[in-house]
Amino acid sequence: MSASLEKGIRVLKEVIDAPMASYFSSCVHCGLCAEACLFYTETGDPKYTPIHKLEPLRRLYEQEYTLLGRLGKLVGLSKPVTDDELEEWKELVYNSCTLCGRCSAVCPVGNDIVYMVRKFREGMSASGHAPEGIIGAVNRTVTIGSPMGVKLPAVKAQMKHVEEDYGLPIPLDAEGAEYMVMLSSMEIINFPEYLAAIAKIMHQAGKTWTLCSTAFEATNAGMQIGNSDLAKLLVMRIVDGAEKLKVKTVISPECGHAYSALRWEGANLIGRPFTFKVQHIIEVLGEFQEKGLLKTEGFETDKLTFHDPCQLARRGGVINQQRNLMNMIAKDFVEMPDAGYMNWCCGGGGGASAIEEGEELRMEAFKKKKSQLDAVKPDRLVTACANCRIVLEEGLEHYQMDIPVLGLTELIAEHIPDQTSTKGA
Amino acid sequence: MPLDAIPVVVINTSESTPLIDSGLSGNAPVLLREIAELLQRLLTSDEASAIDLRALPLTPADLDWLRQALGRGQVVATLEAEGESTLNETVCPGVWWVTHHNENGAVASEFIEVTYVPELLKAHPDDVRIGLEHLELLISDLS
Amino acid sequence: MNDMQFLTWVRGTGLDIAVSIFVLGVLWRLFEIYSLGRKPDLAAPRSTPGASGWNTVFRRSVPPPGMMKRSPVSYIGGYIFHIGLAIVVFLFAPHILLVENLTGLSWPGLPSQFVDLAAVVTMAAMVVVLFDRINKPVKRYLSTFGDWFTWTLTFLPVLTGWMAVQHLVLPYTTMLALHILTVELLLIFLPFTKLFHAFTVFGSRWYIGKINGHKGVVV
Amino acid sequence: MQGPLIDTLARQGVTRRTFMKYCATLASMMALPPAAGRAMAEAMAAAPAATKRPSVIWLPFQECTGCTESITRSHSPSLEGLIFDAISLDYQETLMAAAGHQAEEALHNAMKENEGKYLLVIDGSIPLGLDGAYSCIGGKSNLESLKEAAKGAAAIVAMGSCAAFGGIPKANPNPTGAVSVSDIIKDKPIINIPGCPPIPVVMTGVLAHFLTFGSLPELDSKGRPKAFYGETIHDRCYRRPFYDQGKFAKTFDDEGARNGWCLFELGCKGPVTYNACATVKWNGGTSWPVESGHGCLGCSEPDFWDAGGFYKALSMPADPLKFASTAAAVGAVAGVAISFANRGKKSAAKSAHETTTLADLEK
Repeated sequence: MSASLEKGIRVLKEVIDAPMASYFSSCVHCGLCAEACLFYTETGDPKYTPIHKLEPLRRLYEQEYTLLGRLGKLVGLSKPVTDDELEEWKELVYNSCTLCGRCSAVCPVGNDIVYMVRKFREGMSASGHAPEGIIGAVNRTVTIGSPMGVKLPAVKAQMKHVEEDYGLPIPLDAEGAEYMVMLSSMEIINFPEYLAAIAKIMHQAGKTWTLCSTAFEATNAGMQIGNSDLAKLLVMRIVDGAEKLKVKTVISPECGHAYSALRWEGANLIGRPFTFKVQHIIEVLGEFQEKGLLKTEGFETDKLTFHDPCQLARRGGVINQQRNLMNMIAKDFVEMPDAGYMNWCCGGGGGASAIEEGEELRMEAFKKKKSQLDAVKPDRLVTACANCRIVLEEGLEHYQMDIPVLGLTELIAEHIPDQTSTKGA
Repeated sequence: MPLDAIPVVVINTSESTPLIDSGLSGNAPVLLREIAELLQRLLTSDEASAIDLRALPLTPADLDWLRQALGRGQVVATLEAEGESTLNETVCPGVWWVTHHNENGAVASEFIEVTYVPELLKAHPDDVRIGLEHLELLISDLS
Repeated sequence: MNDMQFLTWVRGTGLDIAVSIFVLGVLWRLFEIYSLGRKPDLAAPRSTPGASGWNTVFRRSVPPPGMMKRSPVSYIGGYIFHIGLAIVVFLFAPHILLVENLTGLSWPGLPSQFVDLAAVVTMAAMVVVLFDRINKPVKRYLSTFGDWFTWTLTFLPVLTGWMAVQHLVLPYTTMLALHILTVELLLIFLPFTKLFHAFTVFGSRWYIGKINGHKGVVV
Repeated sequence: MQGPLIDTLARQGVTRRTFMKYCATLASMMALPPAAGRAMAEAMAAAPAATKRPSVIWLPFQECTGCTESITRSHSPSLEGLIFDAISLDYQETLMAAAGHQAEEALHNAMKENEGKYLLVIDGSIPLGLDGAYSCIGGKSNLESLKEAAKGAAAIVAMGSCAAFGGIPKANPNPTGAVSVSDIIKDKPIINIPGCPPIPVVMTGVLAHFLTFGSLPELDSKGRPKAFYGETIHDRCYRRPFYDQGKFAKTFDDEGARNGWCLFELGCKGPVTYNACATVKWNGGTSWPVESGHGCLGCSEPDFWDAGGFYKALSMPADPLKFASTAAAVGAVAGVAISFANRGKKSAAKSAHETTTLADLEK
């Protein structure tokens, strides 16, 4: 119970750096970032303009780190940042921002707005202005081990099911395995097919792999709320697990933010480079496909389209692999407008889906996805992020659109020939 | 060496140069209209007037053009007074081109006068009186 | 003060002051901004062709897919007035003469009729983007005093310069002096307003290109 | 056209026609309408006889005698002499025969006899440095002489740029502390006739005006007769059409210079200089600086010597990079100082960091 404005401001003073100073000095108020943000395009409310979401941070930067800003504050021209103001900005920094990074992709002067929102959240959380929903998720992740409250026994039960159903072993804590597979709690509860798919794929590729009993949960609510200390705590569990099992590669599951947290923030959070590699499952599949380790049979014949998770594509640089994989198993794969690097967010990333009071806005913003889908009218929608999947399903239901949503890994696994029988024979 | 031999104004005289390079500013043709108006005034209200050519932005080429346009009339008068002055009627009767030179021969002032006879040509009664005295003296010498 | 003294002042003392404040301000601001530094990125880098700081410095001059359609006035108006300004500032013969006098550097200029046209087109584009700023809810919402002020600061030198060349309204001397004066105001305020993006735009683009390039993302 | 002066002239063999011609030319030079020439002739012809001529006292201060040279070399000396005949030049060091105590006596007598009525002509600036020791006449500093002579003057003519505006002696760094007449004298009408040197006919024009109309001519905001200083050199320049067409000589020996194009880019100050050179010309109307191929220096304007260089086009700045290196150094120092302060602040924030725990997320 010790969050305070003072603490928030001190944290912000820590995270303000040269890129941010350069960005704030470059903004010409052209408003193009608004055109890239689905919360603006779907509501038409200018307060959702991405750069405006950083207004208190900009003022703080100027007041703390520029001479004129200091003078301005001294003579009262520039108002100090207050608790009330930050509380007002909570909606803008969390509810209406999914850290999708589309604004950063279009800014003509090159301002990395999402980079700054991520840093602003450090101060927002330290000053007690993070939304209850995300605080709850952080709480569960830290204390129980997963944002949805999933514990190891539940994972073990899943493992047992899969082993029984598919006849493939699910290794746990196997030291020296090449791959350590992470899960997101949504996969454990909602999409158990994922674990089976991994088992089939690894088996076909002939790779050794394992789950880790102390680090099976990949999602990082600490990063979503924007608190590096807590995010570090969660990353450390994975690092400890991977180093204990001496694995070569840790596979981030179909979860966008888990990937960003582990792959790009992880080493920076713990303050040293990792001793292992981090790959998203789609990257692993792409590599297997390229090396001929992934063989599929048969094709889906209905019309499929792919929703690029922001953290995987725009923020993570994985864009071609999912397309090659789709073409491997689908005859009628169509692209939505803006697909790939400029794809529109599902509207629930960056922790937004955990904010109950933000649901109405999320559904409003989903009109963007609806229009993308309306443009191609697919029979089914494939993606590679469990959170996207949940948000997409909610949105589709809200707009009464009958389009099932699938995970790419499971879809690939469905086309892998049954190996237990061949092995047995 | 006479002063005029020193080339103080350099104007391109080559024949093939276009209008601009010939040194014309385009200000001269406008003057013709003004002169016509002054002539009209002379006829209707008997009012004489003058245009000070030095007060206008005219290039030497402009003056040449104007001189050529107005042409030479029947009357050519020369006044010897601290340098030569010429008072020439142009082809338009009533329009006079008056040029005053100083003792060095340089142009001191230049006017276009619109009048029946330039004031300067008329003899002043006082001067006429002096002339009469002179004549009477001559006559008395005769007798 | 008569117009001659005015001109003498603006091209003497006034310009000394303006250039000094400009040079001082630019250096001060650049140090102020870039000395804040940033932490090294410890994540294992992924290299992708075209993902680098330098690439982005250039790539960001082209609108990303779909954006031109969403905000044509910003892009087209922006292009025209930035390019127009560059033509007027750097390719007008007297300006080149000025740079040559100061630095000895010289380059060929454009015919003055063309520069004249560029100035008119630039002003037209600036007026259009100004109306866009007034009309568009987002731009109006973001606009502060600084936006109107810097627009005026940028517009006036073009207007007065054009009027001086065209001999409009005021005598050449006075208009020329006003032109130089408005340029001085522009120089004085540039380092301390959003106009400083003329410098930081390169740093910002480089940073975003570098930060994302580390992840192998071509931004 | 009758009166004592014209009678005098007639006796000297000057006809009325000659006088009318002179007045027409003078009016033209003064940019008066042609009709004014006649009025001038009528009035001057009636100027008072030699016995009641107005007294003129001419004091030279910190000067080069160029102004006197200019006046005495006016283009029609006999006629202009006539104008001077209409006045009584009671003290002019360069021209007068008397010297020493005799001259001083003449000066004092003239001042006493014509108190409140004489015209005081000054050429040269007044040095104020070292209590005026830079220029003294008969042991008196110029400042003292001026104050003394100005007391009884009806009006003062400041002849030349030095007397009018301080001129070359006042040029940066102004070692003698030179000032103009109008900097010292505040309670008398002052007519400035600037120029380095001024056009002689301006002086006679002012006198003619004084004799014709009984008053001083109309003055501009810098105290100069509007008739001669009403328009810029540029406005009356015969090369002006080339300026308007954008045709400029780029060097003194290029095609443009040979074609007589505008000298603006070669540093001509014509556009900002008010004087009558373009119409009156010099050396008996022979030529004038621009006609001889050189740009106007702007000598009839205040501080022309320090106006940024004679050969720099008006559009060129004087020397804007003068302080650039100093400014760069100050900017860099300021920047570095701010950087240190910022870094200090940042590391202070860092060292004060308390690791956030779950409990710290709530207020």
